[in-house]
Amino acid sequence: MNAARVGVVTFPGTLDDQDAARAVRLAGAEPVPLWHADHDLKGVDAVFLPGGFSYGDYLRCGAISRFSPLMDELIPAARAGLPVLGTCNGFQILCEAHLLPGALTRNGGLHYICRDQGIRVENADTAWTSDFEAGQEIVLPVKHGEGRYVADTETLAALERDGRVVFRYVGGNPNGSLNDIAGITNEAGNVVGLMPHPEHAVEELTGAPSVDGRGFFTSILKRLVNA
Amino acid sequence: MSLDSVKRAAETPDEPMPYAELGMKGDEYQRVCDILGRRPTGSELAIYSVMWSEHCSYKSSKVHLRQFGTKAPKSDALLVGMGENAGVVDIGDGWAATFKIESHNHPSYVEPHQGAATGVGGIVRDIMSMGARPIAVMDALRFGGADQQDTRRVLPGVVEGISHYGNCLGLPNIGGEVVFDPCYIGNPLVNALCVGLLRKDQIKLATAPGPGNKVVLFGARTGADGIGGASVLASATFEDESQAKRPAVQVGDPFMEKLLIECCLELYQADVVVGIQDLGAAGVSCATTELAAKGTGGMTVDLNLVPLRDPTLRPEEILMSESQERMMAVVTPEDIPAFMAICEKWDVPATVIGEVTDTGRLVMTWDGDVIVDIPPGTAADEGPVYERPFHEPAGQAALNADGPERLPRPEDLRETLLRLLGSPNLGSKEWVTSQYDRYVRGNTVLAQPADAGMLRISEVMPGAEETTRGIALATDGNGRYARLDPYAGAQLALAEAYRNVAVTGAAPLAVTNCLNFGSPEDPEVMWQFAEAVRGLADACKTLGVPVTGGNVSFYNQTGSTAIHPTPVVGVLGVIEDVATRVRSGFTTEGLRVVLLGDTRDEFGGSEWAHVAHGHLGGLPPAVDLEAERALGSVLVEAARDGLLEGSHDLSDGGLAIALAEACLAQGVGATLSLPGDDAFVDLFSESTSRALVCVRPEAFEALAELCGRYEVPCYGLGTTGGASLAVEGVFEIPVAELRETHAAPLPAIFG
Amino acid sequence: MARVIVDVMLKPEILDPQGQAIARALPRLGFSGVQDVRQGKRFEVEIEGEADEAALAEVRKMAETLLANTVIEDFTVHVER
Amino acid sequence: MARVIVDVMLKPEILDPQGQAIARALPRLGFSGVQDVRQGKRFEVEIEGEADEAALAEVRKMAETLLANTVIEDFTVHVER
Ligand SMILES: Nc1ncnc2c1ncn2[C@@H]1O[C@H](COP(=O)(O)OP(=O)(O)O)[C@@H](O)[C@H]1O
Ligand SMILES: [Mg+2]
Repeated sequence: MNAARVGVVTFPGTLDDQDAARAVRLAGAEPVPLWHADHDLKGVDAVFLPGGFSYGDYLRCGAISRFSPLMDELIPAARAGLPVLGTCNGFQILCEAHLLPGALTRNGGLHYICRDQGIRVENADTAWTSDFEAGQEIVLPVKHGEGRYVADTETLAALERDGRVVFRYVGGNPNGSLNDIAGITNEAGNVVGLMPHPEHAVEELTGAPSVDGRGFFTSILKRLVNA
Repeated sequence: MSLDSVKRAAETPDEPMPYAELGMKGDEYQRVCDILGRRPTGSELAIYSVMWSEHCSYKSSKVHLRQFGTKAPKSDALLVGMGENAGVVDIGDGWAATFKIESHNHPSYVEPHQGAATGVGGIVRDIMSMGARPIAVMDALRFGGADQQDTRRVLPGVVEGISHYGNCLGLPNIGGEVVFDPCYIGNPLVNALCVGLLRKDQIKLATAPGPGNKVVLFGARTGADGIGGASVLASATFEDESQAKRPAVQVGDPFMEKLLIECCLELYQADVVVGIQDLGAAGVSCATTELAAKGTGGMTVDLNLVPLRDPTLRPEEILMSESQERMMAVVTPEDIPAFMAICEKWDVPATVIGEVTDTGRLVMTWDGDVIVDIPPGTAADEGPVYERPFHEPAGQAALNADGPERLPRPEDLRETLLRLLGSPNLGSKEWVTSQYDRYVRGNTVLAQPADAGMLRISEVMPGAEETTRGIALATDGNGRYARLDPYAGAQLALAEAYRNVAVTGAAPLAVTNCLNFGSPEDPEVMWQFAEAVRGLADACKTLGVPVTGGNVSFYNQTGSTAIHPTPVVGVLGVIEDVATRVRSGFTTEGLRVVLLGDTRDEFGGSEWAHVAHGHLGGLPPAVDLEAERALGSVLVEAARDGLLEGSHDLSDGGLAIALAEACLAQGVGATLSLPGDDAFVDLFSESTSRALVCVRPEAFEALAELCGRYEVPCYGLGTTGGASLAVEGVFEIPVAELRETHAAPLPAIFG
Repeated sequence: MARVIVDVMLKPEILDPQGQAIARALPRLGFSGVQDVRQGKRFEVEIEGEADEAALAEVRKMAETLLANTVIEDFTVHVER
Repeated sequence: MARVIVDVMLKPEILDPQGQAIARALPRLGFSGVQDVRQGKRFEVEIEGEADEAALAEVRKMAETLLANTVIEDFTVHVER
């Protein structure tokens, strides 16, 4: 059987693409580089939108990236069920592209923050979280200046009601996110966005003091293999 | 509008030129006239004045810095030494590392955010220009007193600038320093370090060989950044039309720099670059003269072709502009299309502005007129060299005589420890470091608060050999020690950085340095400088680590009051198998805690004297480089043999602070007893050549044996475990209390 | 050539931590009498030709799609006075 | 109560990377005819009482000390129309 192929997108200013590709590889899948300026998803089975400062994030994080040729392909594919994971800047892009509701705004503390963060997995039924248990607490790094999740009251209520809050900060909210939200999913559960960085927590030697990020990649692999 | 062409200069030999306003001395100006056989044009004067400035020509420091070469230890690792954009060392398995530290002090005082940000940007371009991929940054920072008003303006801005620029580039920040002392109040020190990796067969140099090759300027467009001096020129010499005040502040665009990094690496990969130079201080002047001087010797440049952000710029302003995020490459005509295609892919503007020649002249035109026609080497390499007078400062002997012996020593050592641990210099730097991304690129093995940053080497360059190796880096400096004795102070800075690298298990290999001093025109400052350089060069020789490059920052003074002389030293080390790295502090329960090295009664310049008494006098702790080297060997071998479970160096605040930090690393306490008979000296003396390690009980014998072999004294202090730091008969402090105390000072001041 | 201004502000119901930080700092700096501060963005867009209705409509579209995130922000467009 | 607006823009000669990133992106998004974009800040300051000369002078002082970084930025103050 061929290895599952997971696309890793590079925009101008993307920073965590090599980490994302490494995490995909360590999990046993094949990372496929995707370039923002191509109208081409290269037939991948899933897509990882990594973190960074695409276009410098000068305007709003993710605002410019979401108009790239690649996103023209990715948006309909995601709507049709392609599994997509956006972390940090990738999450911001998914929100800007309206694949996920709400928006990410300046951290409440007004500073960029890099730290190891406790997170509770609230929903273990998405394409990217099935290898976790609901209620499981994990540790992943966060590193961002604009990660405060906001949405209007109705949207928030709907997210909570439908179990679409996938991750919540525990042991302190790093950015003032509403309802301590760290990550959410779309209605179908194939598109997941979160601020923390699973790709920085897959090896003992480097990165965060945990390998809890591996669960994201084993989850998607199982799903692709069983599909 | 009249243009000061070479022709016009020849016709108007007596026209007065504003050389003094540009910081040039009369005899320097006369030398330019002698070189050219006529008066310089405005544009030529622009070039010579920046190239012969202290900053670019090292005219006051050169005669001293030579010692780094003449006293350099023999080292097979050195691939590129001083004089290039950055030194390059062989780190094994076909890999090379390039690293350098540089100051951006004054700009960071004027506009903290942009000053610090562009400091990072500048040093990163230096590393890129060697053909390397930048892989990490560090920042050594010094501010006025933590409670002084202006520190509240400068520190948050500086940290934000470094955070924004470095994070946006995707370079992990793996270490640095934050030091407070009132002597830096009007002169904060912002020293930024960058390290890069490359295949050792792919080093690039700043050279423009091959007549007919094209000169390409690429990156950001040129604006009026940092050309205060040039506007003097433009308005004083010529009928001015729009000589509005030009800004001194350079603004950085990290996004453009990130594109430049990726673009350069693809250019190197495609092998379409003959020579390359970053544009830093002195911009186009520096890049063209240096490239031409190191190449075939000649170059033509059409300045009209330089892409401008501000279309009103005059040629002499273009020559002096310090606009950021620009590079200059020399490319063969055949490779130009491929070069341009890569730039286009990365959205990086690129323009051919000239050509390499073999005429021995750098010739520039503007609107068809020749406005520069000079031998480039005279600007780049043959600047003035001063043997500035120096003598020991008047108060030096009195300062050294006023030792810490007269200070009353404390009864309550618990309180003393907490007071030191909660002081701004020894408290947690997390307020700063949590604003820096330490994870990006996924190769960070150690970062703050470890003693040194460490990176594994992997996947950065196609075609490179796989390796288990890693590199470690630390920077250190102690202005108080250097004030008491600049010769020893520089050596102590080196010794501490060396030790910080060694405690992680990496073998120290090479040195970079940033020498921050007051005015070289003050003979007392010049003495401090000369002593520091002599000390550092001597110590590098003894420790066997060559200086590969660095930077000198003079004029860090307000009125006639200079900062403490502050040599900041960066050491790079290599660990053969990065998996054997030693983590910081007490990593788990049930380990034997061992103190390596001897403790003497040494408090001159110490944190205790500073915090408890506001006292600075006497002599700094004795330097013992042989002991330092032996300690380093023990640490590196012990790590390699898997003996060490944790380690930490002893420095500011002595054993007491090292123990507290070791407990805080993983929240593991310890129960210990002291080796000596004076608990105060044991705990707070700052004797050098000491480190703390912890080992599994069964490994203790092997460690002791190893120490015996290198004649490193070794004392078992006790065992890790429990929730407090208990020192028998002295105090017991809960780790939680240590943590609270340690975490408090910076948030209390900066929010 | 004309200059069109786009002002973008967070919707009133969205918390503005930057504005709040400023509002909190003002009394410390000796400024009293300020009840609230909100911080937004101002864009100066230089367009070729005249700022006629068609041009303004174009800038409005730019604001809606790019300059503002209408999930959380409101915007106004006007020609510089 | 009155609302006073403080517009803060980078000085014209200072590089504006934010505006440049937008200006470079616009053509790709199908917007043509834009020559330049500059991005600045807009503050809405709600003050007690009327926006008389004294109040405006106070806001101007605020802008100078806190809202704008006059080393690199210019500002203007006006009452909301
Ligand atoms: N400005 C800074 N940037 C990044 N890391 C820093 C900075 N200041 C301090 N650190 C890190 O915090 C830790 C503690 O610093 P310090 O006490 O100065 O270390 P040491 O005494 O071992 O030299 C180190 O890991 C150091 O690299
Ligand atoms: Mg240390």
